[in-house]
Amino acid sequence: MVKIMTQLMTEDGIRCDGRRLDELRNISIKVGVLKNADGSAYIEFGKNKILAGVFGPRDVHPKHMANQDSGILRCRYHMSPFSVTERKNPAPSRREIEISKVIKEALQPSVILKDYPRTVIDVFIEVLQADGGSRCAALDAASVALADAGIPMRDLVSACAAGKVADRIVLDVNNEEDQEGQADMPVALMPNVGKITLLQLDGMLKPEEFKTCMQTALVGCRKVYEVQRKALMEKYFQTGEQ
Amino acid sequence: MVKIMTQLMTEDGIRCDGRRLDELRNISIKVGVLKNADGSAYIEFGKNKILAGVFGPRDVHPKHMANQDSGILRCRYHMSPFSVTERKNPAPSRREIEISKVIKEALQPSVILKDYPRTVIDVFIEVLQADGGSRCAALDAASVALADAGIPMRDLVSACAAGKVADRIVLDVNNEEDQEGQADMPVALMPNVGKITLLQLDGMLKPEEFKTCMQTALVGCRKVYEVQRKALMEKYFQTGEQ
Amino acid sequence: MVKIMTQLMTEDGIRCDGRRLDELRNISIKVGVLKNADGSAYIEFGKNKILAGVFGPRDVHPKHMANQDSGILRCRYHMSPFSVTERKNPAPSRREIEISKVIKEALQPSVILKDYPRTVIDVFIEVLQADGGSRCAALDAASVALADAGIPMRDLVSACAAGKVADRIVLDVNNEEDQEGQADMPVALMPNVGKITLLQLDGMLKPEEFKTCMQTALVGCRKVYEVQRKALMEKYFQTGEQ
Amino acid sequence: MNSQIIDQLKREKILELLKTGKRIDGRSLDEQRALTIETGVIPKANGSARIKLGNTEVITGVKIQPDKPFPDLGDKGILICTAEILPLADPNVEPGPPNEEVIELARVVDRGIRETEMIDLHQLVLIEDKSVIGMFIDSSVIDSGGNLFDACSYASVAGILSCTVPKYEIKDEAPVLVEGVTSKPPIKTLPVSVTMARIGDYVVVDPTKDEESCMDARITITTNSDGNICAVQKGGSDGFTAEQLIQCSETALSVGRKIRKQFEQLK
Amino acid sequence: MNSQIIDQLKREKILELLKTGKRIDGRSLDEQRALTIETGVIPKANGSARIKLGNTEVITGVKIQPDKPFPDLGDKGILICTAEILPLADPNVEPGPPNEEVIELARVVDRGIRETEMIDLHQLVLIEDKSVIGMFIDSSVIDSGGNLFDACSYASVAGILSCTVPKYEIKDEAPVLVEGVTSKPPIKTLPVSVTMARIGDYVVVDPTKDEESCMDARITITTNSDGNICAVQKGGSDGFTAEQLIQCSETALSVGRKIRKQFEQLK
Amino acid sequence: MNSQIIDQLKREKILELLKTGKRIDGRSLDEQRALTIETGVIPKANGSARIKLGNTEVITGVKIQPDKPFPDLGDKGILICTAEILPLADPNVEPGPPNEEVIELARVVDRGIRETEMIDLHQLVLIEDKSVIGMFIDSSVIDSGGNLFDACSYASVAGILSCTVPKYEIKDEAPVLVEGVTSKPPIKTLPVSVTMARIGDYVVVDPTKDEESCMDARITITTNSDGNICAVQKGGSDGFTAEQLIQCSETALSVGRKIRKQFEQLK
Repeated sequence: MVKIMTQLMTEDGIRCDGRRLDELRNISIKVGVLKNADGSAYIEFGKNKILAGVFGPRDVHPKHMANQDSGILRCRYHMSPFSVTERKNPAPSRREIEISKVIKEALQPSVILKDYPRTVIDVFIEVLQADGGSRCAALDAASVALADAGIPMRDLVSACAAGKVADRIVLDVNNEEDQEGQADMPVALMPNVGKITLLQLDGMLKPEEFKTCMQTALVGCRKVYEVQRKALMEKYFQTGEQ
Repeated sequence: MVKIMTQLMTEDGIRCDGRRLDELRNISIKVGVLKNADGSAYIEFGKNKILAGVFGPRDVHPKHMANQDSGILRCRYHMSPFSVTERKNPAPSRREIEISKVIKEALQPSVILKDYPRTVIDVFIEVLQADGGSRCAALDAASVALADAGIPMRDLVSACAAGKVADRIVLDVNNEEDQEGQADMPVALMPNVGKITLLQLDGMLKPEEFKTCMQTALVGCRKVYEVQRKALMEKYFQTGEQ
Repeated sequence: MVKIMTQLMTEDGIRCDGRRLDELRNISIKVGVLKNADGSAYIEFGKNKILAGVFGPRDVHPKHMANQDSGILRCRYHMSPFSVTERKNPAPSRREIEISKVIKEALQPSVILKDYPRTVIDVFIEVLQADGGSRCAALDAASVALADAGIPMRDLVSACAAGKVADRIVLDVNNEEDQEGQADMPVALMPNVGKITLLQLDGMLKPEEFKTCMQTALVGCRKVYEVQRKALMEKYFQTGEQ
Repeated sequence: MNSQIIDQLKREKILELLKTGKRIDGRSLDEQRALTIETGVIPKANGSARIKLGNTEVITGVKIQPDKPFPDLGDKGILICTAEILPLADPNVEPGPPNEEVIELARVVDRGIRETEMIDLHQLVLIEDKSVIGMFIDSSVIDSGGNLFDACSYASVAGILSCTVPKYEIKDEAPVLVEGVTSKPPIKTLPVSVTMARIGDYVVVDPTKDEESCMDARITITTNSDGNICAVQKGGSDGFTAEQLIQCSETALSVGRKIRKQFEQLK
Repeated sequence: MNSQIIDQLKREKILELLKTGKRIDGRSLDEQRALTIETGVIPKANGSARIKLGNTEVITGVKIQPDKPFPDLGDKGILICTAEILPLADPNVEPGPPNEEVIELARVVDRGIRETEMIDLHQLVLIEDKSVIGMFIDSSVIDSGGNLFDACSYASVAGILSCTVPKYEIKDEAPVLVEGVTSKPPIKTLPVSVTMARIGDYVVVDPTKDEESCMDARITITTNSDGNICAVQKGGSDGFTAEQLIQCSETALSVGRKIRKQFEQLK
Repeated sequence: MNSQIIDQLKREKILELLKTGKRIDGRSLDEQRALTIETGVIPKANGSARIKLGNTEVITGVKIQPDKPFPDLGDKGILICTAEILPLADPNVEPGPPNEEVIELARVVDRGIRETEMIDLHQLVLIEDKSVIGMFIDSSVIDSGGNLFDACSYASVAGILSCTVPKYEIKDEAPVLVEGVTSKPPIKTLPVSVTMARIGDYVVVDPTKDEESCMDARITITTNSDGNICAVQKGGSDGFTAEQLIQCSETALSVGRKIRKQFEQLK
């Protein structure tokens, strides 16, 4: 087996896809792209292409899962068979189940569930094409889709990863950097509330690097927030809908 | 891998099993062959050997599947592990699930479900030995088993395939003809009502052939109907039961 | 593949692990080893290391499984992945499902279920390390755990296997004897009531040997009973609890 | 609930009769129902049988095909017996993966044939450690009238006895079918399973569905042609005394001899 | 229940319009909704398409990778079409293993492409009996607005037409990717699936979700470029007359020709 | 519902104490419960440990056996950590396939050991791309008293440290066990997982089951012997501030050093 090692960074800090250390990939978000879902969003984040659809609040099935005092939030993160290099089995993997859980817990603080006892809000995420940082991009789309569905929210959730590549802290790790780099840290932030609702790390960071990396990711989250906000504004104010 | 190609037809239209173009295989149907089922039938159709058993109308489990305004019909088509050349895994395949659905939808127009709200009629079909046309033979047995169970019906459902073999339209495709031939078209008919309740096609037919093939199959269905009728008569009138 | 055949018995009836024909392996039972379970026991029986935990009587889920006139008993016998030589898949095998059933039916006569309609008593057994006779050892622990949970019982259930090795009837078959020997017969007894609640046999016994083997096993069951009794006494009388 | 009351009434009626030495269907306590065996019913299978034991009816098909041996068992062919209760056989059976009852049924049938060593598995080896003959004996209960253990066992044994084993040659380390050459399977002994039910103080052979619905406990004992006891399985929610079980082992031998004569005629 | 009443009212309204030769959305009975096709939407896949058929939207990705051939089919490559309805496409779809509707959908889409022999599978063989090229055509419904059969079929065909097939060389009996060399897939014909619904005495082409909710029966007919009829699937809880079905086969051919022109532009 | 009220009351009580710098069980906020480690408890396994962390108890067994490497990872052995919560460990756990909580638990334990690079997987290769040593580290929670993440991680690390790795020779391209020769596994560093819970404005180390039932959010941080932070997992239905998380990372390092000393004694 021959592995072609990409050079991940030039000496003057230019990354393998041409970005600077603190530069995000291109992001575009479209709101309200699905007709059947109560709310929806489509995000392109680097090479990630991800759809999110929201249904609810609606009745819970099976009923014994309902909560008398509050609504519940469910989340399914799923990758299309064609979204990755080798065709993926369509049945949800353990990885997808874990990511579904951390995304749910990252969205939960932003959603005001108390107002809808005995109901469920379902968030369905489909990764059509996967790149580094797909869970962050998925979260970004899901939060916008929740807003599009008219769910009352305390804040948006904005997510972005930082990492360590060629011994330097970089914003928004891409696929090659994720696979060949030294650390990947996905972070989700409620930008106005100032709460971090997702934090994971795979890799190896010195304590100082850990702090820098987190701060770098948070700067990225705030940039993503602007894109989310703009996408929602476009739908709800410029096109004049509702 | 060496495949021995059978000659599927002689020049004067005699088929590999000695039949003429418009000739059915031998069919025999026995009614009321099972003691536990509310109705049952056993069919031998060529080399097909198939049992059908009917239960109901009875309570639906789980209850949320019940329909307040009408009974429901369920159908399971299943092949025994020893029914085919290579031992078959006993878990239902996707093919068996699809055939279960088309058989259910072929029987449904014949059954008066409105009279039994909140109940289910279960049709269980077991293919003990499979030959070409097993879904048609299964339908023929299932319809007789429904009648044997005393379910109110608008008509019987009579099924038979036609197809294209060696460029000619033939009635009642057998296993070799199904595998080496050019088209297989299973058809189910409610003979008195004149409704076609199952139609499938795999193969390649010119528009004219499509018509001829369907008409050929319908002639076969009417012949099958006579066998079904005779089998029911034998049980209910000659043996004096009920 | 080279198999090293152990000599299973010396000419003067000493077995491969040094025991005499009618000698049990070392047994030790600890009662009340788990904090969350309502009752529990840990048994070491030869190289078997088995935990049993009991919950209940408690509400049945799903509800339709409840019995209006009586409590029900459920049992799960499960082997840890590391309990056997080759790592075992953690999903329950058909063998484990069958053993769960025979253990449940062996315990059932000892438990007074009539007093707890609409409830369930759950017995969970985990084989941490398996040796010959693990189902008997599991039963011994489970019966003690039921007593520890305060479930009203007619008697304990005491289990032990006998078998045929090198043409002789032996008590308490170990792993090598089970695999290379001629017969293995697990037996469970309610010692005071005198009822045999489990009997299985794999192997080949002449009718006379069948009787001897069963009687040998019953003697073993009575010895096991003393160990079970002592373990319960130690918890409930020497330590002064309850 | 309703059905529990009915089972209770059935039990009272059955026990009343048993006190006078009789059973509902007129049999004596140690009498089996009539067993009819028909073989060759599935011509596409390598062996097959359809048996009736009273109201219980089972079809067994045997498929024989080359296979890889199990690890560490490279000197033996493969023998696998399965059993399932078709949903058309019983109003209470639901389609779906096998539950614990069906798993027990299949495993007890399998053990009866395996532990008696009915088939000489060493003769089913094509290349040691690499290629062997596999025999799959699949039983389907098509009408459920009690005592499925014995019914499935009899159908399996009859299916095996009716088998013709195809011949395989080894070419380039792979087995290739030799057309038109077959042999009988290497039979060493004839296993007979006998199931008994305890109802109160009485033990009855070959229980019907009604008897099973109110029995206290069940025992299945399989013996071989030499009069050995080779497999036992106790079931049901109560127990037996030692004396009852020894009596059962003797009954299994004597009843087994009659059934074995029926098997002998199939050889 | 509620929804049954609504379906009943819908049906009355729809039938009333049909009597005057009209449909709710203004189409004539044999008119399809607008079909828009975009290809190359998933650059990481070997082929892909996103299609809209009215309010129905489907994304298909094609993955091509070396595989072992099916036993007894060593002279053919592998072609597998799947379909799933994403839970975000429809409020009534629940996540989980595919139910009978989805299995039928996937199998009908697959058969349409297989039976027309769209792809010359013999050209996908690398070493006969050992190594072939496998094409996996996976369709995901992302918005469900009726007639998923045709929508998934069109997306699959468009996905295949957009494919570039990588080249593989054989080294030491194993296929090795040759970087930078690709070809078009070996297309023999263009299958077009046309689905019709019977509502009362009327048959409408390309039913919407509303029309499907009150239809009596459904028929899907797939034709190829030579005007042959290659695959048919009847669905729904009622039937058709023979005359209706023959009429349907003619409609499938004529409507199919228009769609096929759209496909031609993708070649 | 009832249990929600109780959780609410618990939370009030716990918060009241936290305001005074105390916890229900008397610990300070950054204090772990006593950890006891016993190794070699499953002699039939290649390594094993039984650990208690307060009321939580876990047994880990390690099985080592030759395996095929993962594709594209032919220069590395296989390391798989699993975790399950036995139904006897907790009245709320039901038997069956693992739910999302258990899957997260297993994956976080696995990542902690994998990302710290505890084991030099390159040393577990027998023949590159063909045959490697696989280590299966299976943890079973037998008593559930809170903080299963750390408990399973500690049991897994202790199990690995207690391992003896059998020696395999290659014969005819297949690995063959060399009896009686073993070695220690190639350990590079000692991972320590430290889990903290936020309850209101307070962050506590090593939460009990009661503390978990009313916590707002959870964070698990795994560090290695060199003081690097290697794996992090946030959980729970609320979040943390950046300051809290940086504080947590420092706590993870300082608490980790104490636990690591206990591991050092097992080497």
